[in-house]
Amino acid sequence: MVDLLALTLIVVGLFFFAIGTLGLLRLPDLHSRLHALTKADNIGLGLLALGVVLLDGSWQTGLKLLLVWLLVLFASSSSAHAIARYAGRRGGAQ
Amino acid sequence: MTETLWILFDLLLAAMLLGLGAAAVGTRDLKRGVVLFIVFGLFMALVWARLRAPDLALAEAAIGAGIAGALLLAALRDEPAAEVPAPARLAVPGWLLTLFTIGLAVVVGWALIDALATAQPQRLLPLVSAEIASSGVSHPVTAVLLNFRAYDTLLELAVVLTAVYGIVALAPARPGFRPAGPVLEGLVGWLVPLLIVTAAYLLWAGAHAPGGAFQAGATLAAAAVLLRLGGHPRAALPPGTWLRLTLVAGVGVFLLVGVAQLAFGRAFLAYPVDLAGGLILLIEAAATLAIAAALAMAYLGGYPSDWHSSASAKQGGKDDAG
Amino acid sequence: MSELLPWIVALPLLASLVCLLLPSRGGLVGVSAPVASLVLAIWSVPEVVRHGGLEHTLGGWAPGLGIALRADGLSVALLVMSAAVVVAASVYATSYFADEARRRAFWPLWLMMVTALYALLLSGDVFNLYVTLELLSLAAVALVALSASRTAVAAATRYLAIGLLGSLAFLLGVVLLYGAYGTLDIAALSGLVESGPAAWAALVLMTVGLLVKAALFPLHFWLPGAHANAPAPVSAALSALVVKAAFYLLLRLWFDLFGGVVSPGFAMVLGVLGAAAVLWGSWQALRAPRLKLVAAYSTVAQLGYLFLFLPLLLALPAGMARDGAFAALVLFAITHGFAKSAFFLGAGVIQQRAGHDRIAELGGTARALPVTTFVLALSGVALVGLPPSGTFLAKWQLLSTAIATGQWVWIPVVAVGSLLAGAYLFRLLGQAFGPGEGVGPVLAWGREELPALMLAVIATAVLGLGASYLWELAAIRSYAPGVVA
Amino acid sequence: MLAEHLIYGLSGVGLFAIGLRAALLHGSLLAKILAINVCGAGVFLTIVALAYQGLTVPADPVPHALVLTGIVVAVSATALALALGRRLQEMQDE
Repeated sequence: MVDLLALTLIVVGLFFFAIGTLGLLRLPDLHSRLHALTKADNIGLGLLALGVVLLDGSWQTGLKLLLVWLLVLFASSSSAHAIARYAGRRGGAQ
Repeated sequence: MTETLWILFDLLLAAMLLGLGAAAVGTRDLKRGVVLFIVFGLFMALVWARLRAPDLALAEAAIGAGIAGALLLAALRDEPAAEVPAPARLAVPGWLLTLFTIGLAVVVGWALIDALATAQPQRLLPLVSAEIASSGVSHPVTAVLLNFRAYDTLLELAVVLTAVYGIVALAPARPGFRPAGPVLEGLVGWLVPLLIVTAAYLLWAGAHAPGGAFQAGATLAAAAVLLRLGGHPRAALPPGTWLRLTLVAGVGVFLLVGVAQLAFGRAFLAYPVDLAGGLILLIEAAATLAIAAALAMAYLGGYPSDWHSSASAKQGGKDDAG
Repeated sequence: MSELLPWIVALPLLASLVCLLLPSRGGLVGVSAPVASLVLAIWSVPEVVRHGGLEHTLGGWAPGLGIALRADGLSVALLVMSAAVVVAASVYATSYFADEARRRAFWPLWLMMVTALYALLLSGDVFNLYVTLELLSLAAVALVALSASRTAVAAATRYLAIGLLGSLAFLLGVVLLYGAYGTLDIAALSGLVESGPAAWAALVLMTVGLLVKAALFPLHFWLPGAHANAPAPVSAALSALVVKAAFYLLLRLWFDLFGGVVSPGFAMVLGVLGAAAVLWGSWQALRAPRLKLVAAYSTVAQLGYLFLFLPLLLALPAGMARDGAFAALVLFAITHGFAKSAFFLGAGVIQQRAGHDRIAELGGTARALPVTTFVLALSGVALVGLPPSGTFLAKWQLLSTAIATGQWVWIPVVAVGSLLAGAYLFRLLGQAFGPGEGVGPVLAWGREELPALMLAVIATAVLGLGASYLWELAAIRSYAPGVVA
Repeated sequence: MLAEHLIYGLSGVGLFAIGLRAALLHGSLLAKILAINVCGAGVFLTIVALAYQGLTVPADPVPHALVLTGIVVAVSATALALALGRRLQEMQDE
């Protein structure tokens, strides 16, 4: 039962990754691409991590993965901001 | 069933790796090539993890993809440099070269299969397991690196130092970046201490778990790269003489420990069993700082402003990041 | 007395660190460490003779799990030659660099290159050899770039790229060896290696990797640029020692590690390439417009002679005759080391006095710099192979072996090569003794001209007359299966 | 012989060939540096594949140590090559 839930979470997480990647490839301009990529990937990673924690079952792993997720959130939002700012300085997104 | 799944997974991973490698070197657009190369490095780290080589996974992510990636991106930034045509150019047609490399791959692959078929698959593993108790550490890779084959590692640290010698002999450091905005500044403020703690952990963990001086040094160097990106042109490298001392510390401490054994009538680098653990930690600590400083210097791309006037620099060092 | 071996490597490495920390003491440290290493290297010769080879197990771990430093006749002979050339070039270098920053950058790199060289000659482990090869090429590349001219930096870049590819080919060979035999120790491998795809592929990969570094025709294309544009003491070491180190390693592989695998056919291929190198290198040297370029192309040719020995050695059965030919090969390599370094140091003196080294404008050099002109002539004698130089004896042995084994084809190659060498030498001397303004009124003595003179005298007189000792020394082969001291 | 030995060992040889071809073919220095790095990664992959002993058994640590050394050597060489390239570029501008 737990395994089924975990697998579902992982699959849904992967689906979000796929959506994010699709957005990166198909969306027209930089800002919407960034938007799609960071949002979808952060949710995807969170679901994936949750699924793995359920499979593993130990709270230590859970804590580590939570920290990893927070770090990635933090880094990806900052780098998205940096990219957007750079694009803004260069005169609009292409 | 699981067997087949694993093989499918392995085939997929290997195909991704080959595809990324070919794409990274096949593209005419260097920017794309560098980015693909960094992704290639991350896949390499996955492969190391798959092959039960966690030390390499850590090292590849930190050094192969991380620091090497940062160096390549910095080189792209002084853009025209990327377009320098190298003077050596082979005067053979491309198809002949392709044919030659395919032939080479087939022959070497055949030789590899032959080697695998005849070899005893454990190779040096039993020897390492038999002697690890007297190496001073319990993690086998660290035992090989810092005890059984310590001489390799000594010369490897010398290679790192030589690269720094060469870099500082060529040119002054690149100019720094303009100060970053508050968001990046905040990220730097959080990440740099985190990286320093992580490096210390990796260094300490190396004795009994994956980790060690190279991973720790690269992590510290990543902190330096981040600081430079955040607008600190020196990347927290210590001033003057302290910088020189940090750079030579890796080889220096290693060499002095090795030579001291000769003075006590033992072989070069033959640490006594009861001191081995402590000596290895000492050597690794010095190596961590030296590697971090060397990689940070490589990222600067040349000598810092006070390099040639270092004899007078005696003020205390703020060498928090290397 | 096996502790001698780690000290020989450790001293220059330590000195390199000291030179970085105390840049103003560079010259003092940079000369005394090589002198100390030379003393230790000479000291190790009787030890090797007495014990039939030396072995130092690093870390006290048996080779296999650990790494061994080893010295036999071949390695100590090259070690003593290298150490002597390094001392002379170091003394010369103390007065070479006018620019303070470059002088300070030179010493740490120079001592690092010396460390790598000695480590390579003493290493008994194939992976460790890869590390020493990389250390050697990185240090050598950075030293070439010290010249700071655009040509030099471009040559250094090309040298680095091609050197890295060579090292990787070598490393892939190492991987195959480890895969098939489960050890990296040369002595152990030489007892295990058997003919088969893995051994053949490893042999070819490692050989080709080293041929790039030893600059055998047609893989020599990087050499003239790098050797002719480096600072003079660096050129001397590159031409006399660094390419020789790769050749040493090749001998080690062919006659110890792969002793049972190498085939006369493969050796014949290398012999033919060597013959092409002799002819092409000598011809290019004859046409080269600059003194240092002559020296660099002459190196391409002289390396070719070394490769001519390979098919001859494989045609001889193991025993006295083979040992004799092997000793002649070692004598050739050593004589070239002394002669070529002397030539480059002499060329450096002329270049610094005259501000250029264009051959057409060398008129009057003989009057302005009689000692240096004498050095060029003496080392030229050794390069051509006139008596009483070591090269003369070695070529004599080469020819008589060629006759004894029926490989007549090498004889015209040696003859034409020697004639061309004579021609390029007399072209230089003819210009130098010719009339002209003279390149300068100063009689440069001491630190600049004496080291080169010493090297040239050793090449022409000492080696030729004292060669019999070398015959005894070269026969000591501690790497051969079952003979580990 | 395990399937992993073949899959990853031969992939390593393939990467070596891909890198070698590109290194001999490309004119630009940076492209050459990338190619040499891919070439080296292939060699490293081959020897680590040999060290693998199975999913649940520890691997032979010696190749891991060798490759760790190799990675550090590779990054040092890359750093020096990039510095040379930059100097070359500056000299071209002068």
